[in-house]
Amino acid sequence: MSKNVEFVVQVIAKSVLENEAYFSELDGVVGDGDFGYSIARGFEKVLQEWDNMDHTMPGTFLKNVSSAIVSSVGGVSGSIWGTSFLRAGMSLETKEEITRSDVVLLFRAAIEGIKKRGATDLGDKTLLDALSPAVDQLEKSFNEGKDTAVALDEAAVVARESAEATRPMIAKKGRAAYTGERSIGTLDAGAVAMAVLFEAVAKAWKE
Amino acid sequence: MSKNVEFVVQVIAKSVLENEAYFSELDGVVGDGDFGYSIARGFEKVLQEWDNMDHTMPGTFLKNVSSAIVSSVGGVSGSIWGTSFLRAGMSLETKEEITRSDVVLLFRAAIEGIKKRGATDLGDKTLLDALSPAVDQLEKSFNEGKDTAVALDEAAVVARESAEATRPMIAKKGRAAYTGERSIGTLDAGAVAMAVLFEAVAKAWKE
Amino acid sequence: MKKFVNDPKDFVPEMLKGIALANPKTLKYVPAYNLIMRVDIPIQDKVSIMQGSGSGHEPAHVMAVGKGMLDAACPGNVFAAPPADYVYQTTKLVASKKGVLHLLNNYTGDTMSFETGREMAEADGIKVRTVTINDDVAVKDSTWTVGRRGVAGNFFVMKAVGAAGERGRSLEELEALGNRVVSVTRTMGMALTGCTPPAKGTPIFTLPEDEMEMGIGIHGEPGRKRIKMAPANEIVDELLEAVASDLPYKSGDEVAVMVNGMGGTPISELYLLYGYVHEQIVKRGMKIKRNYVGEYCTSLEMAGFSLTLVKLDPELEDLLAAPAEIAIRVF
Amino acid sequence: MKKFVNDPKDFVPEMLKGIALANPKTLKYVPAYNLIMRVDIPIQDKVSIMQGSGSGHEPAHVMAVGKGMLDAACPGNVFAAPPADYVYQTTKLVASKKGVLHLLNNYTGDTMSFETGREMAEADGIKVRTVTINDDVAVKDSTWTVGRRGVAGNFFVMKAVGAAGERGRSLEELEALGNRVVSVTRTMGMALTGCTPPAKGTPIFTLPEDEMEMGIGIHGEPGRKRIKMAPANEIVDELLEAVASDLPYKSGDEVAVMVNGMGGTPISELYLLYGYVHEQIVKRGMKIKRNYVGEYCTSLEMAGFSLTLVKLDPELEDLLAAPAEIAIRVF
Ligand SMILES: Nc1ncnc2c1ncn2[C@@H]1O[C@H](COP(=O)(O)OP(=O)(O)O)[C@@H](O)[C@H]1O
Ligand SMILES: Nc1ncnc2c1ncn2[C@@H]1O[C@H](COP(=O)(O)OP(=O)(O)O)[C@@H](O)[C@H]1O
Ligand SMILES: [Mg+2]
Ligand SMILES: [Mg+2]
Ligand SMILES: [Mg+2]
Ligand SMILES: [Mg+2]
Repeated sequence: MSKNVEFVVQVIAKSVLENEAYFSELDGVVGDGDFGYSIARGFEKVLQEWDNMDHTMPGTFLKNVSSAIVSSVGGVSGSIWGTSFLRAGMSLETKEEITRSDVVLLFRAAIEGIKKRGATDLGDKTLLDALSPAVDQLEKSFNEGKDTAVALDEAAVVARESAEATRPMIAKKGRAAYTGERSIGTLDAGAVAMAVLFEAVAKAWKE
Repeated sequence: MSKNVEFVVQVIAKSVLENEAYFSELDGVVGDGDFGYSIARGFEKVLQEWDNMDHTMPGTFLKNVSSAIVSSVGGVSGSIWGTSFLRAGMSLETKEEITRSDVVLLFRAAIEGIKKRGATDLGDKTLLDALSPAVDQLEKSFNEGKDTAVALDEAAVVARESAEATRPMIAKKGRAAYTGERSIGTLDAGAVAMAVLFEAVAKAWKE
Repeated sequence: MKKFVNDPKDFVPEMLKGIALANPKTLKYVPAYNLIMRVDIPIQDKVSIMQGSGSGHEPAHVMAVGKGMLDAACPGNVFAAPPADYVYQTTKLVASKKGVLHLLNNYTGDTMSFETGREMAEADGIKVRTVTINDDVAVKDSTWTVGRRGVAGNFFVMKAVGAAGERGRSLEELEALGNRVVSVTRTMGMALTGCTPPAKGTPIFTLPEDEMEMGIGIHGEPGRKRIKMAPANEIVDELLEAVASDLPYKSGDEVAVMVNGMGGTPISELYLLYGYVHEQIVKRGMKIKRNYVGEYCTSLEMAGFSLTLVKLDPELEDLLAAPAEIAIRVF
Repeated sequence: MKKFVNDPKDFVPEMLKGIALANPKTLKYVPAYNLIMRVDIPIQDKVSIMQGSGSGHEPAHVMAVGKGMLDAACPGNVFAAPPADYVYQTTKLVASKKGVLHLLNNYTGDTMSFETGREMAEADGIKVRTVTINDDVAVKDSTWTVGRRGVAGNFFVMKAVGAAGERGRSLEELEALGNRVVSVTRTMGMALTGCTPPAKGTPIFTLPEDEMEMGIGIHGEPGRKRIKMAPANEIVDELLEAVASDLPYKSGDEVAVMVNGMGGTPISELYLLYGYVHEQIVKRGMKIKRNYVGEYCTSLEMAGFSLTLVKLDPELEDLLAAPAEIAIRVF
């Protein structure tokens, strides 16, 4: 199962690099247009450092991913994404193999980390608004005994719906918050990124 | 006849102000786009000062026009147009009434002044290339005994033809000269201005 | 994109290299952490002062490093706060016995990086204090927002704290001074055009030929409202009213005034604006003791300006008048 | 037109008013002749130094007035030389027993106005000498052209002559010094965009998104050739080759280097350019004794830059290093 963690991080990294321009464009509408560039530099670093990372335990591996991001990405994304991978890694402790429930716990830990680091919660029009419901769906599908490919598909659908649902929201965090009312009617860049990444992982899993 | 001099200056002033934008546009092609603005400010001043000018003798009147221009227009146009009116005025000495031949002499004096002040001659792609042939035609028409309205019309036609003829020339004076070869194929702003002014005077004369 | 740039990824490093090469006797560039620092730092009996922020605001902050102002600046990429790791590494490099003062503009990204960087440095036993600058009156400071932004007013904090630092003040004194400057400084900016981050290659936002953006941030974040173009004096009236009524600045106050260009507005226009700003401030009965006309905190090549007022007292005025040897200079 | 302007006709006067209001202790604005002068001029035992030119090149020349540089500047409208009458009146106002030095950039319009203005002043018994600046290598100095243009290199003439003037040099000595500076100064500029004179309201010329203009003048006159956009370093290579090979500047020469912004290019890009300029000049074996990165002679809001080299000798270096109190300043 540890290989799967590396596989998913690989898919995320590739997809972030493919969508760099698109993510920045989304952030440009009411933000400052650097979201794609910022995280792309982070996952570039992740791929560069790949071979120097500790691949024995998924937990330490995820912590290494976090360090690569924190040392290369500035601002909100550096802290938010760095925290997510750090907390996810910590939640796995020293396990060498991980289960489906570990995966859910790992996501829950990341979400808690984001809430704390970002002093934010659901409804603030951030990536949380797509990530959190998607993880709920993933857990639900797992509990219903669906196999992983199907569960990932269902989570991806929810992630996309939830990302679209950020449109009517008013941004309460990040640069977009400065535009107040004017953020209404726009999609949150981070939330859309979550949808894109869940979809990418679901697709790759099948292949 | 002295009233006629004032009438012509009035027509020139009005027409310069009407064509300010157009003249600047022409100067913008290979020059710096300020020709219209510059002379417009000059003739604005002429109209402002109008009542303070000495209207007893056409010669002193034209010298007053020159001062108004020199004190309000900078650069090439200030010097060139200022010199023209100064020399024209001087050529009339203290005459109270002027004849057709005085008019020709007046233009010749202005042309000489421009050549000297501008260290230039025909073929350098300046206003001279329209003014000089137009004055030749005016003299010719006068000598053929045509009446003034007709003579002005004929001069205006030549002025226009000559202005068009500056297109193939390479600019040897003024800012346009810096573009060298690239001035070929463009009209000289000053030359076109001459055509416009001759046409305006010819038209006004008839009314 | 019409910019002087090679590989957009190298935009910031190549700029920093240029700054160091232009000031070999006074400044040093440390590529590993993207930072510019004084060659003679740390000075053990002086507090070290550093600021970090996104790039694209030059001369803020990398060109404000030098004796009498910042001891170091650690910029992130264009409009992106520096990674927490850079903040930590820079803090370690400049740390003196008297401690390190962090200056930062109030943006979520910068706050997060500096909080983390400070924690890491304190874990190494380095004394750190933080002054957060939030002079922008365009943002209403309501409970749900992230608070006011730090904009051009940061210059006055850097200058005052920098001068006091040279005079050997303690870390706590500098922290208090910095917060005092923030408390008497207010700014509002506006834009005539957007701007293009080199790595993005396209404008962050575009304004129609006949519209302008009031209450703009320094990252091209759209501002308060978009309105039709207006004569210079009317624009000044609106900004001045917003700024002056905020503190408020009252008749009799002694003030410093800054007309700050956003990067693409020529100095001729800035002085045209200053002429009317000066008259209006005098009309309001204030005494202008110091004025600043030029570029202090920009948004790349954006056309626009911001207006800053600082309420002065004798100490503050004296600190602002003190010399400083920084990269932006005329000779 | 996206500019801070009220009535375009008032653009220059309102800018000059702003300069005077920002520098009340040192500068005076005389509306009648559109001029900015030092309040303490004439000083009878000092030659008075003045420059005139079109406006739109700020800080040149009205913001270069002050102790140690110009004693007065009489600008014309944007991109139009001052009327001869302004030159005459300004000369009369600043005239001291030691005489008046006229500095001007070599453009037909300026030459005409200054010739006439000088004749009128000399008729009043004022001693006048003239230094004509023509540092632009973009214009080939062939017999039929009007000669090379004066561009950003004029800064070095103003600075050196200004410093020498404060040291009591005679009019003839200053004329000789000015010509000597011109003889060792070379510049070439380029543009990424055109610019819009306020009174015209539309750009003098426009460049396609993927093209740039090499060998541009400071009035938006189109330059030598239009070519495709290129990386910053390649642009520097072309300008440096043109400039360095002109004098020529040789290995071992001690030089001053200026990277001058055209008005719309942010300082971040200018320092990026300087970094590579510096490396290339060092590669050519020259010693960089002084560098200047910023805006010295602009074309309104044009995006672009010019590169200037000055061959130094100890006297010249010392004069450039001397202090000057002018409107463009950081504090
Ligand atoms: N306080 C926060 N907590 C969690 N996520 C946030 C917060 N602020 C912004 N975000 C997310 O980060 C995205 C913007 O990232 P980025 O552009 O890198 O930040 P910035 O440019 O504001 O530093 C937003 O789309 C949003 O999803
Ligand atoms: N040396 C010269 N002698 C006579 N006329 C000239 C000379 N140089 C330019 N001109 C005329 O002046 C016109 C440009 O005037 P203007 O734009 O005011 O000058 P500038 O902007 O170059 O100072 C040109 O179109 C040309 O007809
Ligand atoms: Mg962003
Ligand atoms: Mg012109
Ligand atoms: Mg950002
Ligand atoms: Mg002109």
